[in-house]
Amino acid sequence: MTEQLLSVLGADGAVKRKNRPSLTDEDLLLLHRIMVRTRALDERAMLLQRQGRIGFYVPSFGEEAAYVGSALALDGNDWISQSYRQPGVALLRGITAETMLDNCFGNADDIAKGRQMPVHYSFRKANMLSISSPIGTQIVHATGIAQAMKIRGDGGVCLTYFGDGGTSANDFHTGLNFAGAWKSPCIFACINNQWAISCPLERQTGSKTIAEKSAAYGMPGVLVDGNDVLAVYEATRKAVARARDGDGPTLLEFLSFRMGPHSSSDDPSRYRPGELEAEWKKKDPIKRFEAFLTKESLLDKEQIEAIHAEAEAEMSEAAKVSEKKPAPTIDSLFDDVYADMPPHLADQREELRGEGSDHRQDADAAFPL
Amino acid sequence: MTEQLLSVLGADGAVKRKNRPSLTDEDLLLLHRIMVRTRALDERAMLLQRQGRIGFYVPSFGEEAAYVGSALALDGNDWISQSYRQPGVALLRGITAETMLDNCFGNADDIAKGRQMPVHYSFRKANMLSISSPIGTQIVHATGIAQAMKIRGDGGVCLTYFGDGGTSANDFHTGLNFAGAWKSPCIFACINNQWAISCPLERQTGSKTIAEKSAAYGMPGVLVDGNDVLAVYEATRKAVARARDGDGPTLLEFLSFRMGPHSSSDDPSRYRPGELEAEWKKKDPIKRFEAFLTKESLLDKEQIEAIHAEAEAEMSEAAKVSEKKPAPTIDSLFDDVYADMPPHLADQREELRGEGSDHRQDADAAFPL
Amino acid sequence: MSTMTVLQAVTAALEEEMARDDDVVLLGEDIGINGGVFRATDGLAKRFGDDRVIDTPLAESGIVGTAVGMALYGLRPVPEIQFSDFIFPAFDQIVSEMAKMRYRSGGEFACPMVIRTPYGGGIRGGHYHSQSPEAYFAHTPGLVVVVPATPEDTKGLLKSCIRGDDPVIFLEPKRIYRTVKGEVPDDPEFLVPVGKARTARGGDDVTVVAWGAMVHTCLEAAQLAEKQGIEVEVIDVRTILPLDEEALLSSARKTGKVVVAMEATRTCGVASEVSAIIAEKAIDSLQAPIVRITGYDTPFPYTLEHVYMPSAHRVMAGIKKVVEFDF
Amino acid sequence: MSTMTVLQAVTAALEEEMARDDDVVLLGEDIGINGGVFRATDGLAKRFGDDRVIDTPLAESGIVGTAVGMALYGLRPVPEIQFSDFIFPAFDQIVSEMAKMRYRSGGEFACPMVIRTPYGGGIRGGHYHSQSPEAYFAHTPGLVVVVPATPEDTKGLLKSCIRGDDPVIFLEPKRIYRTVKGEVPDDPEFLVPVGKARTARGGDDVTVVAWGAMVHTCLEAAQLAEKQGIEVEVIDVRTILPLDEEALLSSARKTGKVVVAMEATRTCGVASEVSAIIAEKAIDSLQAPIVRITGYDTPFPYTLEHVYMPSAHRVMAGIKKVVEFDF
Ligand SMILES: Cc1ncc(C[n+]2csc(CCOP(=O)(O)OP(=O)(O)O)c2C)c(N)n1
Ligand SMILES: Cc1ncc(C[n+]2csc(CCOP(=O)(O)OP(=O)(O)O)c2C)c(N)n1
Ligand SMILES: [Mg+2]
Ligand SMILES: [Mg+2]
Repeated sequence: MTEQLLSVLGADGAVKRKNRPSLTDEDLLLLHRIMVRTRALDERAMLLQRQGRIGFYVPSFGEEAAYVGSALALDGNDWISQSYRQPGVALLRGITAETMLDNCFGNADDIAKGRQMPVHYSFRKANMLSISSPIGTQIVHATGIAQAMKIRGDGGVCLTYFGDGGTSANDFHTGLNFAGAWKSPCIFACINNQWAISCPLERQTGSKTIAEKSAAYGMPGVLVDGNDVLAVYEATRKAVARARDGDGPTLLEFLSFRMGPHSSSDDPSRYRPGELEAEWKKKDPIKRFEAFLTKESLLDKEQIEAIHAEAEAEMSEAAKVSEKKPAPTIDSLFDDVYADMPPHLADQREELRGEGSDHRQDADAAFPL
Repeated sequence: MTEQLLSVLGADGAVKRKNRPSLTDEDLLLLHRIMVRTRALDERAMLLQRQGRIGFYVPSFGEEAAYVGSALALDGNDWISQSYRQPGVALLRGITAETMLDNCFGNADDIAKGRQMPVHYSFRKANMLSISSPIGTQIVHATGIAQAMKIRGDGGVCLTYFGDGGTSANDFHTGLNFAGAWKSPCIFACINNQWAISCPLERQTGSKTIAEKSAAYGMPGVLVDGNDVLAVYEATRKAVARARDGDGPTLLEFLSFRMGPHSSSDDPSRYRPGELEAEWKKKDPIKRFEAFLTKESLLDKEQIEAIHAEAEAEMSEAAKVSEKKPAPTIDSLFDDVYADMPPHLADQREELRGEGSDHRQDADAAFPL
Repeated sequence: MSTMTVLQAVTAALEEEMARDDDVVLLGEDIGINGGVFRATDGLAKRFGDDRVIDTPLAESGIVGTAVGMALYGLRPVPEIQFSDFIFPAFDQIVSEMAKMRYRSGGEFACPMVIRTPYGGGIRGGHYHSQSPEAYFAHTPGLVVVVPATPEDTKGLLKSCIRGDDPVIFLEPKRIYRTVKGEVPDDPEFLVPVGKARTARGGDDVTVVAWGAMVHTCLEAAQLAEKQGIEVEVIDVRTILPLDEEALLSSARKTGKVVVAMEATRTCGVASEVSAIIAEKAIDSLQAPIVRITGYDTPFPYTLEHVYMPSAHRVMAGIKKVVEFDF
Repeated sequence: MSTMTVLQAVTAALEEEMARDDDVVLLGEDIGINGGVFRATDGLAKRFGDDRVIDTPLAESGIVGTAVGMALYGLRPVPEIQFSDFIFPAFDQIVSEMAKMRYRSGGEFACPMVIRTPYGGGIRGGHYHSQSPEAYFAHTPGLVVVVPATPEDTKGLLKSCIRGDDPVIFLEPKRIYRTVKGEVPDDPEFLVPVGKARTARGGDDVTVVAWGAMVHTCLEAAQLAEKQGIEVEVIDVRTILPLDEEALLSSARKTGKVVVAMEATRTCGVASEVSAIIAEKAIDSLQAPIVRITGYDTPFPYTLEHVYMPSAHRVMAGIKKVVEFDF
């Protein structure tokens, strides 16, 4: 376990240490473009929510480096079990913004058929699990997936994302404990954005870091600068290699900061000082990586601006397309409860069909979380 | 966290280290007598079970030093939240063997009114919680009790016992995590007897010791020789002092060995080598403490034999008395579900009263666990 | 008397009981400085301090489990579960420990505590912020399960529960948190008794049984029925466990026609229990099937929430069914 | 055909399905070298290896949660919960994840898995080794809940469940693990369909509905009734969710008199659901109240177990009640 913060990029974008990851220029530019597109998606979706066009949203401002950098260290065959705050992982795995916004609009094209709140994606073809709201449940699924890969001898690994608050959940404990006992090829990636809604880390746990919790499970724990996309990539790459080599799981802590509200329903000014936000704004992981890319002459200012503009245009266009799609059919309410529809559900569908169309629409608009 | 095994008594009863605890001769003799009485109780109860006179029993052979030594380090006002395998704690707190056996017989004098299986005691007057079967639930209660003591400013502490298997339970994680975050005056005492029924420690968790799990919660962890009653006492005394001083919780690991079966239903020869049992028999904590007491001239051989004989007589007598008592009344089935009996339960009691006395008695005798 | 919302009634009840009894403590996620995600505890941390309005780590089993410990020691904890959908990690502590403590200890120990939690649909919360889990608790002896439908009952029932000696699941219908207002007595000794149903509206033709937000939907349906000359009696159950069987049976005996309405999923829901009680004890008075108007036996949806949740229109269809029934 | 006990039928089903399909894996506490505390997995670790018969750490939420992950990836896990009383730490994983996975992912992901767990009373297990929690699961859309009553059904249903694509709670009545023996087909393709009730005994006067060990108690009661000239039809429900409504309704329509018997606590139990279905869909055929003979609404006791559990005598009292009833 390293108590020291692992970091590669300086605040000014200079590479501090010699062990700069061996990423191709292509990969470096990919990392950048995904981070920028995610930021643009989050901004667009928050706008849609403010305008009342979607019901709810969870932005990930400031955490882009932590999840994009780590996801790049995986193979396409590896599986990902995530929480609601890593939208860029899907973009990296080739999911379009339109598909993601179909979920936020809950329209007929939504893979989840409009059954879950916005940002609760499911991307089977990208080996990304269905996201759910209860905190932490996905952590123990990851252990099961990793162990299944090991049983089958597939050579894959599973990476799971969760927050600092998530480390208090029962499933954090069982997920890591089972993986430690079984030596499952699993990577536990905690994005420590220092807040669980209004609860700061020091009220969440008595330990100073999340990384040191790994000692309880006999696995290494690594504390990584989560706003440093190169450090994140490098630490994850090592953990993945370790898992693939049969040496078992690793706990990674990506120390970052939630620059925005917890969700579109949250007001951080109730519980944390504005100065803190100002301070962390200076550490914006995208800006920091752009300083590096500029220093390395991989991009210049105009190119960067063009990438941002293109991303914004992409998201605006995707939203327009997605918004126009119809809602799921009423009949679809009864599908997918079981593999085959049992008689009582067929009866209830008949009951509903017989009812006519006078369905109440008086839902209280103000969702509190 | 100490990875080294804390121990005071040598295998031959010699005191290895200068920091022998400052216990009076009276206390040393008390420790011994309680350990011997507990052993006698366990032996008597196992006999009763083999003879079909009680339905089930959980012996604690070999673990006497771990719970008696630690319980002595508490004040009477301190609370204890325990599992099913620390019978000597009640004896130390003045509960009679007869009262305990009333529970095992499930008779009308049983404090729990014959509602729970044997060894699921409840001793309010001794500040000892009602024991339940689900593993680990008592751990988080201890945190709540300790925190309540802190809120009220009562100066008390709460100590909770659980097994090595219990550290995998959800409530271990939340109990320690809440106590770490709150700095509750709580002592978490794991009796690591190295087995959870058939599961050895190395399949239970990836960590080498239980004590090192304390790192996850920002509290100290101490690995103690659990067959050394003086080391156990001393380590607990320090943890209690720390908690009382407002410095928060401690995780204690008492390394011991379950010399007998998991319960009267268990057959250890299915899953562990007899040699291991033979090896640990040599480390019997009572014999080891008796070697010390003899060396210190506190007891001689005849006195020790007399104490054992007296304890055996006590248990045999208590069993005779307890066995003669009648079963709880049928009406008592409906009491204590609520503070006041609601109408539907009064109705159900009437229903039962109206039924006559033909109650089936065909329960399958062989309880598997 | 003051006019207040259901949510304000919750806050008022908590504040009064905390002022009355130092042993009353609150604990939960985000309930301190943030005042709870619905603001039910707004201002209470400031007034009573961090020691009595305790922000917890993110673990419902820890919230309930430590509250059980506090109750065993003598405090009167009122834990909040942020959404009732997130109560399941605490299910073992609730079912195995809190509910059974008094019984299994022969009455030596008890858990006087009230788990408050917002429940039900109608706020576009989708799958995991909308469920109605009352049946799980109603099947658990030792628990008291309470659901208020008005600001007055909210305050009076919550206060009674906090003062009571049994563990309570207090389900707050979040759909009406801010939308239903009413007069509430200011008297700090105003209490509403647990275990007693309320006749929300009298009528001789059909009995409609409901609780929580659904009471308002049923009152709406009763108005639709009135226009067709059908006089509906609406029974607001208020306490789901133990049920006020007398109130249910006497209304059923009077009208002979019963509809039970709830948001929850149908199979093994509380509506089935109400139906079974009447089918066992008042069948000779019945002139029609006992009709259940409920959420469907699917998980709770997001986009189609308005289709899933029983509307006044659907309750009215049930009323018609029992009225028009001919043996 | 072989004669075997219920317990042997469990082991046979597991062994056959593991031999047939490499993706079937078992996991749970003490199921490996120890063969499970009831010996249901005896010999399987030896035959199939540690990789497929996995001893787990002591955490039911971990057992179910990792099994969910394995199922998502493509295995067919069959986790064992040592006693159904200890399933509650896994309740969140069952209710929030396993049951809802297919629905919430729009059908992209599913959890084909079978949680096996011994349940019910009759072995002097007291408070925490005797409960009948089926109603909690029956109220959860997405789950299949199965309870066999004979060795033949045990084998045939368990095999069907393992081959099926839905998550199953498979409750094994431990009271009859060793006490009930019967003929079981040896054909490895012998399956019993899920979702279909069984007429355990035909009769025209009274319908008695039961499942699991209680079926045998009801058959005993039917014999008592026969001596008094009452012909009882015993319906063995077999699948509790989804219920075979057709079978229940057609028997109820035939006899007009229904008793539902179960070990579980009464309020909001599955007996109430059976009653509610009949009261909603077949009331015009009823000639008597629907009587529930159940465990009382108290936690499960130890010394008074024989009083708590419904006996043939109590079921007979219920039969008499419906037979003697006069509108
Ligand atoms: C079991 C459960 N309890 C409570 C909530 C409500 N809730 C949603 S997000 C959240 C905070 C999560 O914090 P963290 O794990 O740090 O993730 P972050 O939101 O910071 O990414 C809470 C309490 C929930 N979703 N699930
Ligand atoms: C939640 C739960 N799961 C399973 C069991 C069954 N069980 C009883 S004791 C036991 C092993 C406990 O081992 P440990 O915690 O080491 O305590 P020990 O018995 O060794 O004292 C198990 C699995 C249980 N009682 N509760
Ligand atoms: Mg966070
Ligand atoms: Mg142990």
